Formats: sequence, structure tokens, C-alpha cells
Amino acid sequence: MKKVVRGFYAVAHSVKLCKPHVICAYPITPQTEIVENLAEMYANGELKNCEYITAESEFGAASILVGASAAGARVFSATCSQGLILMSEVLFNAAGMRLPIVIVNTNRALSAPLSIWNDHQDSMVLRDAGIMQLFVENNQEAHDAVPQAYKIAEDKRVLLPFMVCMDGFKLTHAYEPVDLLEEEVVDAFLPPYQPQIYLTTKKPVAMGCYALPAYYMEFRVAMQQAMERAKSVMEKIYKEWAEVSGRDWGGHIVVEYPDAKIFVVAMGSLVGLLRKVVNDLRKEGIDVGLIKIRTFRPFPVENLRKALSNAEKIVVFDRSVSFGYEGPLSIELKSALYKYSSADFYSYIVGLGGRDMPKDFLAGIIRDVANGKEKPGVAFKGYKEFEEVIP
Amino acid sequence: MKFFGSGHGACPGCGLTIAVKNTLEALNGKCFVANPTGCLEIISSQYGRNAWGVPYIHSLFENVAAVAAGIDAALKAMGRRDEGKIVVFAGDGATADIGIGTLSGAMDRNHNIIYICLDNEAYQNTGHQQSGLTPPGEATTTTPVGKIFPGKIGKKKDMVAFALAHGCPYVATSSVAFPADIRRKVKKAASIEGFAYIQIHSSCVTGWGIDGNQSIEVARLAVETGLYPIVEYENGKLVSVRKIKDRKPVIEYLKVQRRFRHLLKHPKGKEIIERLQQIADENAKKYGLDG
Amino acid sequence: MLTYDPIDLYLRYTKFGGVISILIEVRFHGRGGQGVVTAADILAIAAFKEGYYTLSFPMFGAEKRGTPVVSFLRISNEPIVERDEIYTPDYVVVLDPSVVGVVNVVAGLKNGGVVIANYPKSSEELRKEIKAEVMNAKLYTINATKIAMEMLGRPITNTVMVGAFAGATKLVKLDTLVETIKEWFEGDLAAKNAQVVEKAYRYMEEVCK
Amino acid sequence: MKLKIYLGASCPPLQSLEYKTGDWGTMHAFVDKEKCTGCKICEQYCPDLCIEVKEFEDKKHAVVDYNYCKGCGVCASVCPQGAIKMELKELFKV
Repeated sequence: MKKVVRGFYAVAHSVKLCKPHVICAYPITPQTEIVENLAEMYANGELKNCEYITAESEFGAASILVGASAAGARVFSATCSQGLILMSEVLFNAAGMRLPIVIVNTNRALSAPLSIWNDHQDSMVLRDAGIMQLFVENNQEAHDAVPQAYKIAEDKRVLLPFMVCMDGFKLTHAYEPVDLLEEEVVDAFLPPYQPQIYLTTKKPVAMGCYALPAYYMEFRVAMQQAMERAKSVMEKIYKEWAEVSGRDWGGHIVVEYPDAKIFVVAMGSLVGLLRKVVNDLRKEGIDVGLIKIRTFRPFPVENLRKALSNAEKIVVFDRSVSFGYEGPLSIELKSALYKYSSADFYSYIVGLGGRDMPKDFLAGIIRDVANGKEKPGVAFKGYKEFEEVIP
Repeated sequence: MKFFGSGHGACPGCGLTIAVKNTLEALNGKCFVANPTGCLEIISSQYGRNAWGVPYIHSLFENVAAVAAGIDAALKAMGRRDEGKIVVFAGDGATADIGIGTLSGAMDRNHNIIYICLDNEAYQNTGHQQSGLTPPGEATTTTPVGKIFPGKIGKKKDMVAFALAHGCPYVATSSVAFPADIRRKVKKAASIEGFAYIQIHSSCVTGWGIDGNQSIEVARLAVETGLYPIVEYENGKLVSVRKIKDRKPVIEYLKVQRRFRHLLKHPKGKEIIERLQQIADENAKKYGLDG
Repeated sequence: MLTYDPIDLYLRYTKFGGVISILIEVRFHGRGGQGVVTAADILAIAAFKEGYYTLSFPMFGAEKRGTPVVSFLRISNEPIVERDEIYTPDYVVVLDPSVVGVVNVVAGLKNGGVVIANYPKSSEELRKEIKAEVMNAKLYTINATKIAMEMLGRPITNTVMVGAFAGATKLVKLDTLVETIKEWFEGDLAAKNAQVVEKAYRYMEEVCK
Repeated sequence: MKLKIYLGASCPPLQSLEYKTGDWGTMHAFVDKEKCTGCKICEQYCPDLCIEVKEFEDKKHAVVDYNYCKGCGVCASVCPQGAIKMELKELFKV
């Protein structure tokens, strides 16, 4: 049923339909409303066979998920920013224990200065954790992503945590029509969780053992292999979802105008506006295409190599910085295309801490790249010239 | 059927495994064990050498109470609570220092957990660094004895008061010197719905600087001097105390351990010994230990 | 009836399959606690009920009660992908007269754009105060605070201004709006606000004739 | 032969029994069957879970499993009968 709802409700509704056993979170803007909505559903008895816990911190919340998931439960949490990096120690641990925890990250900037607004810095901290990351463009995609996240994470070929990344405020607080899923659709798509190993007195097992150097490396290689397997599992499940729901969000990446000479690459809610910008620029005669990266981890290297092999110029819009280097998305992309592309890279870091990225601003950058007014390289865009002084 | 296997890697005379084995036997193995990083984890859960005969999980150093809470929530949601109790075995550092946040959360939410703090009074796993439960005067690698300082200056955190302040329905202390007491208290804790906190004084042969065969004798001395009172609270009320006949002076306890022996000759040693004696006297008065 | 026709002004021909796309952008100004976000939300639902795609979102402030706040509404006949803030609105709705002068409410207003304001004085006086000549703006005022105080007993002006917006623009029908209001509010408030909306709608309809 | 590893570094129960810690120390516990009353106190204390009271034809008494006894001496220290003695392992009695 199509309804005008906020992004956080779209997520909460979808989580409910996935029937998690344990939901545990700690409030943090702009995630809070997701769990507030779930708390309301819990209070109204809409969540069956489910425990809803407000933890003492995100660290506690993630740890509770580890315990619950290890005991064989399907679990959910949502967080972002400081909360996510407070969880990070636990999430690295959960990935190593191969627990299929699902988290929605309402992407938000990191402190300092404190900012509640959107960028992708928090996700990047978790880049190397062994957690799958899917970036969504709008609230319908966020709504649809949750059941897929569970199915992928719980697939026995994968068994790794999954993080659905949706831009804080830009999506979470946007009020727009979303076709809300029916229970039957999700039930038919997502089977109950069948853990491969779990804590039970009927068949005792020890989880989270420590490994001597003689063993440790094998477990880490196994995680990498699981990530590699996840690529094909994800593609299969993305397709399956398109059939079941009638909404095809594409594979790991979505390519618009595959024959273009110039490609714009981005993730998250910015992609929508870039679609418009690219269409407008094409009307001006600029041969520009768009690549939306949906799956950020595992990084869809093969898809990107294929899509960008003939590109002449690649414009990357990063929403975070690896200080001392450049935007992480650009770093990843350059590494993926090494020896596969001779395109010039235009790596731009934009929209940090919720800095708005108006249409004309984005169009201007791409136009300048097309007209040769921009040199290849790395730059921040959309900030004011400044001088640092002492108060 | 063993619930905890021989062949584990503990030092000869280790107090931890005495507490563990008696706890598991008291519960007849019907339990889930959560264990933070620490000595017990290292001696029992090496990959390929798991000593546990019951379901066991180790996650991190500072999150065991939350992990246990997660198991509790999962069992409740999935209708599996009859499988057994959830038991935490955590060291004093994991309990009173780094893990106190998640412990407070779990106590506050009153999860159905038996939380056992195996108190050997320092970070023994990593070579004897001071924790919040290290008593004053103890020489550790991070509170070493020097020309000025006679070991740890601060005090031992009162985790019993911490648990009581959280309204835990069952709070008790015990010692590896009294396995029957451990068993009784674990059984009692298991019969109570909600969070049970049991702090068990657990000898550490390497950290304390004693021989393996002194393990029990030294732990018993801690009780007999009044330094480690054995008490039991139900719903905030003191219900039992282990009485001491002819309470011994604390010096008897201190002089047999390397961690305290410097107090006998350090310029400030006398002062510390007096302070420790004062603590023992206050314990005796507070709980009525003498008798 | 409003002489200004949004379709006429904002009709945009695109080369994609000859589809005509319309995008109407509305910016709401007010103060925290007056329901600035709710105003945009209610109109988003009402427009959705009439078959449009809609997107409303707040200015994501950390604001507490009383500070000037902004929220945005886009209405289109195509899925909306623009999520940037609204810099060049077609319409500006002002919920509180006190923000006029504090905030440049007509910033970026399109040439010939419309301002619908809660303003106790005449539209001519408002024109002077906000220097609306520059963008050739059309101004409509309504004493929403008075209406809200009389009918709701509280100076919450969002429903008045929602009604005024609909009355001035006819973008959504009164019936649809009343239906939305009745779903949005509960009990007594639903009926009262429905009356408020109707009153403001009729009033603005008259003003725009 | 490929190495088999358990998913996520999990382990089946009681693998430690494969590890014979009986060779750790220089001493072993020896039970004086005559003195032993089978009171099981040593059982409760043994940190290595390797002393157990067993029933025999004539009487019950504690038996040490030398596969695991690390020779810590806890059993000897708690035995109310003084029935357990710590002695050098045969290996060291040269």
C-alpha cells in the first residue's frame, strides 16, 4: 500500500515484517525515530516473539545483539555516527564470529565539530570490519533493503553482518510516498532464520574462541572468501527481490548511459539529484553518464571495471575524507580500475556535515570537468575560503 | 559428564577453575556461559582446545553483561528459557573497570543472569596490573612499590554496594576457600528471577605471589581476617554472614603474599597495614562477622 | 481566482519521451513549535491523495521551540529525486509574522512567485517590509494567529496556513485537505482543525478573486 | 588433506581433554587409600578436575588422574585426613 511516510517509519515498518527476535538500540539523532517507531509497535503488541531493549549505549546495544544472535535469534539495531563508531569494536567482533546482524546506519557526520547532519564518514570507519554495506537512494529503497539484508546476511554462504546505509535526515526525515510491503510478500521472500551454529544446552558449542597464530589467519581468509561469495549471493537476492516486489533496484551498481565519455560516480541520496543533473547536462550536449554504487562492501570491483573501461573522465563525489589522503570512494575506485582504465580522475569531496549540494552546484562542477575547466585531481568543493586564527 | 574439562591451561593452584567447576556443577550444566576477555577466557577457550562442556561465548573484554543480556532476550523471545540459566564469569577488571557500563545496564534492566565476578584483585591475565578491585597497598606493575609509594594508594571499589544500589534481587560474596558456599549461593541465585551478582574471591598464584598449595589457605585467610567478608543479600536485605571465630590480624594474610610483603619494610607500610586493619575492623562491625 | 497559473510558469518540457514534468517547490517559514514541518507534511499527503508525487522535509535543524525554522515541500507529477534544499521556491508560506524581517523569506523566490503570509497588516505593508518588488512577487496575507487563537485557543498557525495555501493556489481541493486533516489529528482537534482549514481556504479564495 | 576450521572460530565442547597437562609440574598428588575416607572435599577443590572419589570393592577413595594432575597441591592442603601427599614424579627420582 502506497503511503506518505517518513524514512524512519519506512524502515521500522520493514523491520517489523522481518520478525526479528531482539531489537536493541540506543537513541541517536537522526536514527532515534526508527527505534521509537519500533518501540511503539512493541508497546502495541505488534511485534510478536520479540524483545525490545533500550541499551545503556550503542556499545551495549551491539553487544546485546552479539549475545542474542549467538543464541540463534534474528536481531536488529539502528545507529549512526558516534554511535556506530562506539559500536565498531563489537561489530568487528560480530563479523569475525560470523553473526548475521542487520543494522540500519542513518549516515551522519563525525565529531568534532559536532554535527548531526549527513555525510558518509561513519560508514567509512566500518569499511574494513567485514560488514556488508548497501547504500540506498531513497526511502523506498531503504524500505526494500531490510528484508534483502537479512536474506543475504543469513545465507549460509555469507554469514556476515549487514549494514543498510541511508542518509540521515535527507532520507530518514524526508516525508514521501512509499509503497509499504505486505506481510505475505516478506514472509514468502524471507524464511525464518536457521542458524548454522548457536548457543544451546542441547548441543553445547563455544563461540568467540581466541586463535593462536597457527589458526588466526585462516579465519580472516574465510571472512574474505565469504565477502567474495556474498557478491554473487547479493546479485541473486537483488534479482529475486525485483521479482517478488516488482521493484528492481539494480545490482551492485546502476549505470545510466553506459556509453558515455564522462561518468559521475556517487552513493546514497545524492544519486537522485545527480540523475536529474546528468539528464539536464545531456540536453546541453555533454556526454555524461552516472554510476550509482549500491553495494559498497563487498566492493563491486568487476562491475565497475566493466562499466568504466571506456570512460575518459571519471567524476567521483565523496561524502567523507580519509584525512591525509583523499575521499575513500575515490581511493577504492582508483584501486579497482588500476590497469583497467586510463580515464582522468576528478575526485571531489562534497557535502560534509550536511552541507547542502544544490543542483546548480553539482551541474557546475560536472560542466567544468566536461569543458576542461577543471584539472584532474582531488579537491574539496562547496566550502568557503578561510583562514585559521586563534580566538 | 563434565561441564568443564581437565586439560585447560590454568596455572597449578588457580582459584578461578574451582569457582567455575562448582558453579557449573551446582547448576548441573543447565546453563549458558558468557565470559569476557581475561585469564579464564585464555585458559579455557583457545581455538581447538575448548574446555567448556556447556554452551559458551566470549566476545570482548568490556561487554560481557550486555552479551549475556542479549542471550537472555533471545531465549525469552524464542521461548527457550527452560534451557537453562545464563551465567557470566568475569574478572574484577572486566567487572569493576572496563565493563562497568554494560554491567550497570544489565543490572538496571534486571536481566535473568547470574553474574559471577571472579575477583583476583588485579589484571592477572596480562601480568598483574591494578584494577578497581585491587586493595590498597598491593604492589602491581602499574602501582609498583617505589621510594615514595607503597603500592596502590586508592581503595577497593565496593561492588556489592554498586549491585545493591542497582536493586539487584540477589547480591552475595563468596570465596574459593568455601566451595560449598559457592554451590549454595549459585543454587539460590538460580532460584531467583532477575539479576544475581556474586563476587567470588579467587586466588591467583602468580599475581599474589604464593605457591599453588597455598591457594586455598590464603583465600581462607582473607575471610578469617575480615578483609573479605562473606555476605548475602536478598532484595537488598542482609540475610546471611559467614561468622569468624577468633578473627586474625590482617598481617597474617599480608605477610604470606609477595604482593603485600613490601608493607613490612616500606616507610609507609605501617600506615597501610593499619588502614587495612581498619577496613577489616569496619567490615566486622558492619556485618557482625565476629562470633 | 488566482491569476497566476503554476502550470503555465513551471511547465518544463523534457526530451525524455516527450513527458511534461511539473515541479512545484514550496518553502515554509515559521518558528519552532508552530508546526512548520507539519504544514508541509499535511500538504504532502493531500497532494499525494490527488495523484501527485510529493516530498516534504524539514531544514534538519537542531532548533528548539521559538527559533526561526524552515521546511520544504516539492510536488510533482513525476517521482521526485531532488533532495537538495529549496533555493528558488515557487511559493513561500510564512507561518509567523515575526520571522518577516528576521529572515529573508523571499530569498530566491522565482519571478512572479507567490508569498502567502500570516500577517496582521495588509499585503501592501508586507510588500514594503520584505521588498517583494524585486521578484515581482504576488502577496496574500491572512491574520492566522488571530484565527488560530479564536478557533483553537492556541497560536498554532500551521493548519490556518495550510488552508490559506490551498485556497490561494487550488493545488489541492478543500475536500481532500479536510479529509487529510481529519486523518492527521485525533478527536476534538480533528474537527476543530478541519473548520480552521475550511475558514482559511474560503477566506483566501475570496482574497484571490 | 585440507585443514578443517570451524565457522567463526567456534569449537565443539571439551576439546581440552585432549591436552594432557599431567606433565606440567615436578610433583604429583598421591592418595593414601587407607587414610582416605572418600569425603570428596579434594574433588570440590581440585582446580584441574582430576581427582575423583571412586567406589572400590573394599572401600571408596580418591583417585588422581595423572593425565591432568599439575601437582599444585591444593588437594593435599585441604584434605582433612592428611591422606594426600605431594611427591616428586618418578621421572625426577633419579
